[in-house]
Amino acid sequence: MFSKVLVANRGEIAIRIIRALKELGIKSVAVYSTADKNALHTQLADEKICIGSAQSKNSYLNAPAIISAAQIKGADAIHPGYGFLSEDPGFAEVCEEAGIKFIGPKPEDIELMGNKLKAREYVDKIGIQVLPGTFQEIEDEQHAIRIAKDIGLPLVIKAAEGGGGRGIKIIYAEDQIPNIIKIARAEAKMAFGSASLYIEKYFEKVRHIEIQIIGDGNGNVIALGERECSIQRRHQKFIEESPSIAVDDKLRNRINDAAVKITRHINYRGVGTVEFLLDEKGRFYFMEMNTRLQVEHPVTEFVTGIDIVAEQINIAGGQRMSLSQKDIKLRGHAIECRINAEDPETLVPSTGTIRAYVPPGGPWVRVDGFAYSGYEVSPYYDSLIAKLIVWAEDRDSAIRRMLRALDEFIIDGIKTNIPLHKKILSSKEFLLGNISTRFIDKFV
Amino acid sequence: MFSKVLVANRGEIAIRIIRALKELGIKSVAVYSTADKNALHTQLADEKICIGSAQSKNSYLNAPAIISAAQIKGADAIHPGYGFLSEDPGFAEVCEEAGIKFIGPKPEDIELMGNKLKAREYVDKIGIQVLPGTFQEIEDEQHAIRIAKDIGLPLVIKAAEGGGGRGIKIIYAEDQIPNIIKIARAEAKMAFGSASLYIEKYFEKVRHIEIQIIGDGNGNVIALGERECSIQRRHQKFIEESPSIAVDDKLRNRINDAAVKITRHINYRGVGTVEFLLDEKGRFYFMEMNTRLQVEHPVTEFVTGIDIVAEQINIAGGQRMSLSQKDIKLRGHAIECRINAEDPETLVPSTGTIRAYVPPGGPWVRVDGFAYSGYEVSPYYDSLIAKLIVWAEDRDSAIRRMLRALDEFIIDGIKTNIPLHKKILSSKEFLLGNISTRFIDKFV
Amino acid sequence: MDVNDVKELLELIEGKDIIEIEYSHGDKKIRIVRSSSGRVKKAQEVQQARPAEVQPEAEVDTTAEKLLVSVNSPFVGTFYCAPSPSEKPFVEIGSRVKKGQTIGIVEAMKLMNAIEADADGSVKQILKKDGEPVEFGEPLFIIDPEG
Amino acid sequence: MDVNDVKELLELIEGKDIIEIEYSHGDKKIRIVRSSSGRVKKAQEVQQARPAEVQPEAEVDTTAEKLLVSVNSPFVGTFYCAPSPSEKPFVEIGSRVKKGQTIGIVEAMKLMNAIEADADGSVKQILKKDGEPVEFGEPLFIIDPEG
Repeated sequence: MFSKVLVANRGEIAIRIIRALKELGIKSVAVYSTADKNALHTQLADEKICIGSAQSKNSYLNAPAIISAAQIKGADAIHPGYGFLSEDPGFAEVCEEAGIKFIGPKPEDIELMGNKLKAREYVDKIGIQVLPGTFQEIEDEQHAIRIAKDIGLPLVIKAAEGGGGRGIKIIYAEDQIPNIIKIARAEAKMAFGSASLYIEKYFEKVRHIEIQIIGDGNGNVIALGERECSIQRRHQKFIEESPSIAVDDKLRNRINDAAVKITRHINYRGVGTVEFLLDEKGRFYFMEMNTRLQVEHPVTEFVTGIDIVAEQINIAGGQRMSLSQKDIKLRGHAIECRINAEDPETLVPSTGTIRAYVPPGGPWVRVDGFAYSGYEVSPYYDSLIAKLIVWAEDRDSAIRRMLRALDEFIIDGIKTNIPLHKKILSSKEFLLGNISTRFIDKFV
Repeated sequence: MFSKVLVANRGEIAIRIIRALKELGIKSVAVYSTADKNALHTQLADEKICIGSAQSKNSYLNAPAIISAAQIKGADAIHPGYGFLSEDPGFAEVCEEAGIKFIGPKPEDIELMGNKLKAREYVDKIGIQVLPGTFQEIEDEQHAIRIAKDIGLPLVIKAAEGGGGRGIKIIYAEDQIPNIIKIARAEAKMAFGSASLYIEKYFEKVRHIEIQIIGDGNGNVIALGERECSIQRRHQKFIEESPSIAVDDKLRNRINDAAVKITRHINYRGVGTVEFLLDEKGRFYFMEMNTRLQVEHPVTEFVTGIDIVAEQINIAGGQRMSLSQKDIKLRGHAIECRINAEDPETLVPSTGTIRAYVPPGGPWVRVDGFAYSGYEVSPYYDSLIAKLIVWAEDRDSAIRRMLRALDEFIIDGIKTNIPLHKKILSSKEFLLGNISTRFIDKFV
Repeated sequence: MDVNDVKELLELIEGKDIIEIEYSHGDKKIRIVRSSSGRVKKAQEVQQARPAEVQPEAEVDTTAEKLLVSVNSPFVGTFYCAPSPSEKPFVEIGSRVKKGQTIGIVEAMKLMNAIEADADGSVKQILKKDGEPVEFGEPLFIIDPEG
Repeated sequence: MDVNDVKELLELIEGKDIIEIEYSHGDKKIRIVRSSSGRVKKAQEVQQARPAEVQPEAEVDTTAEKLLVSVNSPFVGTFYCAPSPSEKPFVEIGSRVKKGQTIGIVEAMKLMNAIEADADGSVKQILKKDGEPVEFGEPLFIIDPEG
């Protein structure tokens, strides 16, 4: 097992990983940018090291600085968290070349799933239904129009190297195609370094259902059940829960099996999430796979009792999986609200000093955050400042518990999306579970 | 079900109850003394009312003020929490006479168990082993000496109307008896209003094992397994866990059964705790029963997944028990540390303003507290400022998680017992589970 | 003189109704300006203020030239201004009262607790209506000892 | 009195309802003006204390009469004072340097990054030992431009 791990991330996920390392008796090294000098993750780690200036590209995305930091700190592994370098196969490779274990999947698996087109092709080949759409990248406008005629409107245009809900454009009319292709190409090039685009059928009334899986690279892959992440805003997840109100035991087994089949085939090592869309008739379609720890992993932890981050670290450290599929039993219901520092109306990130920060507490309430009274929210990084997760015996109780916890949560000095969370969670539609990926539109 | 409940308590337990009420959709009324004007429980409740001055006898122990407050606020029930008026059968009666539901057991059950001598007699009669000792109160010194000769030294002298570890004197030599009896009588008279004393055998190396029970007053009583509370300081519980390392399934069933037998016989209504001492040979002896919610109820909540406070309120509201014994399955391991505002060396309560208060968070960490940055710890009430509870799949992991959480906990400006908790939890003896009620002596 | 002096002064006025302090040395000068609204806040109240805004306590204006006496409720209960619904109020605004004289009732658990004037004087304000609930410590009457 | 005093004053009034502070030194003067609205700050605003003490950044003394120049590491890596272990150090204390002259190396991932003097002057301090790890932004040398 590792003796010292460098955590190549910031914010709540850096703290989550540092907590897991501490509990496993492994020393932790925090890296930070000059903007994060006083960040909580630097205080909780055993050691810390400044790796660059505020902008991510100079620090948290600065692979040489991170590897150099790991070397001078004597870390034997790097945990990339999510975002930043977590899905960069090149980074994973450079780590291994430098003799530092990358706590994540094999580089080739990251690469396979990182290119959404290749992933579609692979999954289709092993006989799992993918979203209707193309298996080739869009050549030009005419090509796109031909595909559109083929699969029918509405369509969604995605970046092949995108993912995580970024770089998505929806097309309702054929004459939008030329323009949107242009914009999407430019955006994809800028955001992901590749202008490669592809097209899928766009479903208006579907649920986002994803399966958490863990593989040990020794042929063992297990599924930890589903998360429903249909409540999204601008294709970003907003509220996640497990289990899904739309998934019964039989369907769960089928989706679990599909996710396991996809990952077992490549002898997947590490944690990952296979994302599906589920339609009203109970049909599910592979959308993409994230080859990393997911923001919303805590809801699965709450219902399964399994510490996903500890499992991830243990597996990277060469341990065989301690779990088998029959150990996995979902109990109760968990919900996560992503608390963002943003204006709930305009979605504009809200920066400034948090004057008072009092997180909720009490039974079955979990807060994964990194703010404190006096913390300054900087404009350099994403707006997630805390994840609020609750568990209860059933969904209705979990909703009431979440509302109670949201009520208690005091964050003064900046704007947050807490009011919007309350609005959604106290709505009748949410209570009834009549949700889809378009659900949030009526609340904003 | 109730529409509005007055919470006749303060601190963390008042907040715990207010949280449960919110989650059940019941309005809450906080009462407060002038010293608690800015206390968190007054802010979290739907309504609040000042009932008297700082000293408990003028406020939290002031039954007429509390009932009057309930009346003018239109509350249909009173939750007494623990301590204060929670085990006062007279208060329970006056509530009912005033047409306000007392969320607790029937007054006669409080009375039966409140007098420890009567309770011993009752439990002995129904065939459960009680601690060796007397069933009569001590008449005079000579009587005490006769009893001492009869059951052998060391002995413990307890107040018949005491309980909860208060008013306990240990006798190692016969010539101590006259003096200690005098002191104990005076103390008992002052603390409990009765000078009545009794004698039990004192065990040097035993564990404190208690069973959480819930009864609905309709003949249904279930046991939620044991808590081990052997780590005590001056007879006050310090660290509690569930399950106990010394209790296997077979023994658990036997102790559960004993606790259920004791309470089913009186058709017990409400939550309660039956306390036993467990010796090294696996023999257990009834010590006393607490007819109220217990400070350490969260460890049971964590391993059973049952919301004890919600059950308590529902039962008082006339609902039948929603649980049956076969639903009760312990999973994993939970530990609670009581965080007190006190000098860890001298035990002297530490008062003053908390400059910075940052509670720990993350997976399976629960904090039931009431402090915040800027809160002033007053000298009027007991020194418990937070309960830190963790859960993990097994005991070793729970210990490591607790150490991690203790490490994170920042309380600046006053002294706390966190250093002592760390010392105990990182000791080899605690890890091995070689603990007894005398365990803490070697750490202080 | 250094920054610590400024700090000390700032601490001094914290929670007080001082809105301006000037302090020179050469040839001496001290200038203190007090808030005209004159609400006095005790330092510890400021310290104890908590995460959500604290409701200001009903307070008596003690900064006026004349010293007024507030009669506060010693009980939580229901305020009555007359011995019974059919009778006249104990006092009205302007009534002359003697210290110890019953001027109202707070009922708690069916017990009628007499509220007595704390000073000789005249009733300047009656702050609660008949039948209104009152908390412990809430002001019921304002008496003007010089009135 | 220097920039740090101003900084300290600014920190002092942060979150307070102070709208004016004047502070002289020659013959002393302090003037503090508070917002007339007299809003009393909430405790939470005062409680800006960081969860744990913040390590002061390695800083160069810029308050001395002479302005010194700090050369900070632009990389996280290992500091070397000489081109190779067998060679002499680039500079020693007292060495005269020209702006742009290589005065040390920070190695990161086997790449040797030259550290250049930011100004003409003399080397006043060498803050890292040969082979010592350095963070991004850590001061390596102090150069006295007038030395």
